[in-house]
Amino acid sequence: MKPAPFDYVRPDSIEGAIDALREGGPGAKALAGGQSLIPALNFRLAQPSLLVDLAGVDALRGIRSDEDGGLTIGAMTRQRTVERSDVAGERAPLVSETMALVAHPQIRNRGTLGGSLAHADPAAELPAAMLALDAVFRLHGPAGSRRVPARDFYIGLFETVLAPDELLVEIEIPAPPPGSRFAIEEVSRRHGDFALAGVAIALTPADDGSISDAAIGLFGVGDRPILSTAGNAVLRGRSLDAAAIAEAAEATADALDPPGDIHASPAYRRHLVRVLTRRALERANEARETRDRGG
Amino acid sequence: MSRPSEPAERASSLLGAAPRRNEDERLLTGTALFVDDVHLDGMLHAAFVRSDHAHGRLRGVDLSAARAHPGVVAAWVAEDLGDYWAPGPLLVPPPPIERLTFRSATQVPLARDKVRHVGEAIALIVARSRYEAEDAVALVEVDIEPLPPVARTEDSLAEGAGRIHEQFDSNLAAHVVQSKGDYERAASGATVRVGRRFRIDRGASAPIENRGIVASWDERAGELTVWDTTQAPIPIRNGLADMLGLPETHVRVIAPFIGGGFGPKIMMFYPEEVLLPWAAVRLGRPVKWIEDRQESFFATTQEREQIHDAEIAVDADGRIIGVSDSFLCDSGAYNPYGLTVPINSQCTLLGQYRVPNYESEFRLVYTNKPIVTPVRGAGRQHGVFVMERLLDLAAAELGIDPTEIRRRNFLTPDEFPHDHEILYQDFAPLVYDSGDYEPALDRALEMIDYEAFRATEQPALRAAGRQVGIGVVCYVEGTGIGPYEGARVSVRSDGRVSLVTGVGTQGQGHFTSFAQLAAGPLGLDAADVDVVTGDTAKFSWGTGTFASRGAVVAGNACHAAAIAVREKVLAVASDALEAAPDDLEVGGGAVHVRGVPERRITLAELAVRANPLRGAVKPGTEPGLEATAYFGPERGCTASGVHAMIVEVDPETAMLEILRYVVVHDCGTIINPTIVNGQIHGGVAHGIGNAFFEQLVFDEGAQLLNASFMDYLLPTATDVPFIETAHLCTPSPLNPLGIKGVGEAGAIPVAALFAQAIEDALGEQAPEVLEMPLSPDRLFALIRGNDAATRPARRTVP
Amino acid sequence: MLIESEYLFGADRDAVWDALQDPEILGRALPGTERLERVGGHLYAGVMVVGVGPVTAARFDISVELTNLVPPEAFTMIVGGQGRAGFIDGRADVRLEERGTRCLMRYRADLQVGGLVAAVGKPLLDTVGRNMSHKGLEAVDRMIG
Amino acid sequence: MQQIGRRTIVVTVNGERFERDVEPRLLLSDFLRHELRLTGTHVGCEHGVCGACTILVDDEAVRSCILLAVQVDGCEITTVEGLAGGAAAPQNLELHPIQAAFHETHGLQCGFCTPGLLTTLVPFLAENPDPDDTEIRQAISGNLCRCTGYQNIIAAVKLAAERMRA
Repeated sequence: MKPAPFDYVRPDSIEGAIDALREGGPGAKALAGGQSLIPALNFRLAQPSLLVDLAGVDALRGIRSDEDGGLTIGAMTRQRTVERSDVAGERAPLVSETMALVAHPQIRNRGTLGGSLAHADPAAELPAAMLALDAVFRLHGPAGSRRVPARDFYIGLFETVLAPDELLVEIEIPAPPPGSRFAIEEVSRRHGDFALAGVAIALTPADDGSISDAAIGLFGVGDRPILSTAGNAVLRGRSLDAAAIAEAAEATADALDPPGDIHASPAYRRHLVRVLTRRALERANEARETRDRGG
Repeated sequence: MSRPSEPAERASSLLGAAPRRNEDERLLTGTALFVDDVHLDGMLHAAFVRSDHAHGRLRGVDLSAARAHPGVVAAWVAEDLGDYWAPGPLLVPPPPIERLTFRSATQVPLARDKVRHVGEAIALIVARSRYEAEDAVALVEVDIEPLPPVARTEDSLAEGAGRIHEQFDSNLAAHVVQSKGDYERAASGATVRVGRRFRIDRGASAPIENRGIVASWDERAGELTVWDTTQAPIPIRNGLADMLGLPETHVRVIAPFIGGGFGPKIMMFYPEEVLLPWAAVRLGRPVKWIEDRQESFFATTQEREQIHDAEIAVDADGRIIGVSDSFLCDSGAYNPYGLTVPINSQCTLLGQYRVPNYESEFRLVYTNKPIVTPVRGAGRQHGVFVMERLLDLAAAELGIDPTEIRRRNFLTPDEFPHDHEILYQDFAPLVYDSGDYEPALDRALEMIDYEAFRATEQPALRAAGRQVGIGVVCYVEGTGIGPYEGARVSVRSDGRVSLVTGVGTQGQGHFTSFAQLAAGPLGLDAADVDVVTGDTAKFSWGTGTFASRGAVVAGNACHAAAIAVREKVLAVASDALEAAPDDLEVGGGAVHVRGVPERRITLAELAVRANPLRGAVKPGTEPGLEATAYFGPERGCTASGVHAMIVEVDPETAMLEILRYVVVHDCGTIINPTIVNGQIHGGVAHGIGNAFFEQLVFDEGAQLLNASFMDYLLPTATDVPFIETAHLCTPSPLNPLGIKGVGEAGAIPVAALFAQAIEDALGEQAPEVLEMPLSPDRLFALIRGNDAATRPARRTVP
Repeated sequence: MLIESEYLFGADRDAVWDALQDPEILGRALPGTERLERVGGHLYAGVMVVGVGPVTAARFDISVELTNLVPPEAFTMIVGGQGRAGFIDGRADVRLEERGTRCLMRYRADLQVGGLVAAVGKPLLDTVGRNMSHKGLEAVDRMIG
Repeated sequence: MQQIGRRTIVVTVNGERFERDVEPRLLLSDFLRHELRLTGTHVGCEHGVCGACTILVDDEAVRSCILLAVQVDGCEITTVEGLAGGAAAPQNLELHPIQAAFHETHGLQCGFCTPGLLTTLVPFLAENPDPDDTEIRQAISGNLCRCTGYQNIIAAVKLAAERMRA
């Protein structure tokens, strides 16, 4: 289990990285934290001719509070840095909560937020959380920058709209409307494993306390992270009582056609989505009630 | 066989002590030598071309591109081996059981005309680095004509199944019937007869250190040195010497620190183990091969796949009238280890119980999957699973408590030695040496507070909507089989003691427990003894560490050697101190005259006196304070125990949480309780893996679907509960120290325990749990009563 | 791996049948086929690259044979491939049915992926196989159209 | 293909500076073990799951089998060999408190996974000096051990934490 030969460069700018990717041609591959890529190299499932290590690009790192209350995170910011960041915890509590579910500290110490998002593993937690948060990804390529909503970013199994010579540069997480609530729930075989199924939820309340928007991001249940619309349709305009929660969970699960593998059958996955959607909604609700009571 | 002449309590004063381990410091500081740590000048690195196909005719191998690749030194296929090509030895021939069918086919160093499992070695590449060797492997063109693979155990004997070994008329490797009494006749009068099909699937041994070999040939000395991750260096030395035509004195096999064994690192004569020494001799340069994790899933042996159709007959009181069992055991593509695994299953099924009538038949079958040899437990799990499940079923039919039906059937202390009237894996009759089962059950029930759980806790939890259940199962473990082990103990001139034994060590704490056994008779501490294991240049006779036999067999040899050295110490001291040996006491690194502590002489001085530079060693005596002793038990001794568990099932997610786990174990005399507990903890963790996490999944083409630690799930620290242990001691009469083995005990009953506790947790609606391992997915399907949902239903694309 | 599915082409049955006799179009129907050439009769050879996410190195030399030809209704396709990542062996029974002016293809494919590397990447390759077969047929549809 | 540019890297390992030419594909685990001959770091899976190869890079625990040596150019590395005081004189080692605790609680059997556990625990206890059982179990859940069932490892962590707090 040793990688096949490849060349390696470590540019120090975004432009330099894009040039290297372009010049490297189809065999060139960007290296972020490498926590998924290097295992693939070791198995020789991936045999790039050139690795473009983004670790030298300072401009890709950092966590920034935006004036509108949002948060911008550089793609090469280590997952551990995000996890430990107070400002991230404050402005994007769902991201902080999600980080703790991603693999193990040894992985998060190297793994980057952008690396995980661009890798597009359908069972990964972070992409689904970004769908729930309606994050926007800033991409940069030879022709310049473009902003793509996370909800449009994922197009298939490990497949995104990123062009081969394009980089995910920044992740913009909008300020949540006042009173928003979040929760993430998953079932994985062991602590730190990819999820058999998972649900990340962002609830936006209306002035009257009913739900104005329920963004339900699902992971582990399709060929890509899924923004479920069925649950939202049930919840919008309703208050979050037990009946609404049960109905939304049911609708979310029913709308799915999850794949089966050696760890989970389609039926089990669909069932888990029902259970986890309910649990996530309940937990989000409880969090609110506690806060309400506590003033 | 030697027996101590000293009173046991004096000679064995360190029995039951728990000194800190002698081996830890090196392991903790990264200075211990493992095989992959060996660096030699000019060393080359090997990689293997392996079959992608489970079954096929090998039509050709084109090595030309690989040979031309930069860095490649050599590339060989089977034909290049000439006369050296030969199937491996049959390590354990079948016991002398009447009317036995046995058809032996053992693994080959490189596939020649056929491949019989995915990952079977086809060619060997040697290069300057492992990186380059792997580059070259990718350049080898292998032409295989696929043949229909035999994937499922139950299909192996079907009409029209692909024939794996063409010299035989079917895929049957062995057929064995053992019985006592007359089950059919006896069972006709039973109150309850209940039977089921039970299934246990495959798992990997998965030591964290993969296998590895470094071979080095010294042309001038004509000596071969091999570092090998083996549990049994001496048999490997003997075999390699024989194969290579070298004297045994000129082959040295070193098993240094080994990163876990669990069975498959035994004296397997794996292809790599046979080929690396050959390559080193042929190239005149050291060659290293370190198995990677991916290879390990194909190239290291596996275990556990069995299907039992079993029935129990009990009377109205729940007393066992008899058991009948017919089972299939999957051997994989070859069978180097004979009948060990299925005979263990057959024998261990009888458990702690009085079974007057027993009819047990098994068929060992070849399939196109990796080879099966013993893995921690080695078939004992299966017997325990079947028997414990049958007792649960019978208890349910009769409406009696599952612990009660066990209690009613226990062999009682006055029934030992107990002859089960069938043969065990060591060719000896299955005779339990000693045991006292009811106190262990009582202790376990008390520790887990069984009555309170049943009477108040469980109903309260149920009322609160929680599904929490309890399980209690009993098991025996045949341990400490022969033939023998030896040890040499010497007092050195620095006053410390050297202890050398032939077994290999893979974490069992031999550097400490054996040191205790040698230190006791010499009045020293375990820390005063330097232990060497697993180096054939240091000790030449023995077999190895397996079958929970190290402490029993080698341990008694260590102790006997120390007793013999003590005799020598006393003889020399008697001379020096001018006192009769009976008036001398040994302790504190010296010998003194009883009652006159100032008349003393140190062990260091005695060692010097015993090895004089002038004068004569008297005829009939030997120089040095050294002795070698051997111990061979007449047959294995039988350890026993009870595991109890409280588990909560989340019925929504089918995930489990173990709330309590209790082990009460009886392995006779305990040398070091800390080490014994460690063995139990590790065994239970392995058992939990086999019950809920670890399953090698093969598809219909006998292709393994989860050959990585991403998909083959070892239990982690969040999956293994705190394990509460207690020990009872029923010494074995079969060895002077009364020791029984413990290495596999923790793993053996866990599957049966999970089944019982999960059923109990799920209450009246519980499905029957008749298979292992489970998983959340499988448990969900069982709860749903929907077996079809277990495997991915292939979705159609709209 | 068993894949059972159907696909409704825009073209009529004869057009679909004819198109599938063209190795270039047939190649489009097979996921990841980079090249496919006729080597004689109904026998074709080429290269298939299965690339997804971390798997970028699954390249197979493939052979494709069409047998049991019942123009324009049915045929069987046998695919064999060997590469560093392992091997693929597949057999698909294909039926073409008339649906007005259009053609409905029903197929039942049994695909075996094997080998050491496949054992790690197989879950991926399976999913790819399922997803890509549909994409392949869409591409064929466009080519006929 | 063989000539693909070797790179010169400079790393500080256990306080000692090393400068080496390496192939880009060389795994950090192999660099440490076979180039620098620091064989205390063990390799168990080479796909980032078992945790045996865990080392500290700039004081953070990472898996050296899924890092390339070229990626740590300029970094400070600590391996198991660097945990105890006085590494130059193995006979007089003063064990790190976590090492000592493993010894005292029988927190290791075959010892193969142990270096990775130790290096995982050093930063963990620095960040969380008084962990409860659940936190300890989660902290080491990325380190597979086949021998111990983890129980005595957890005892070792508690013992070490207690001593390091004092």
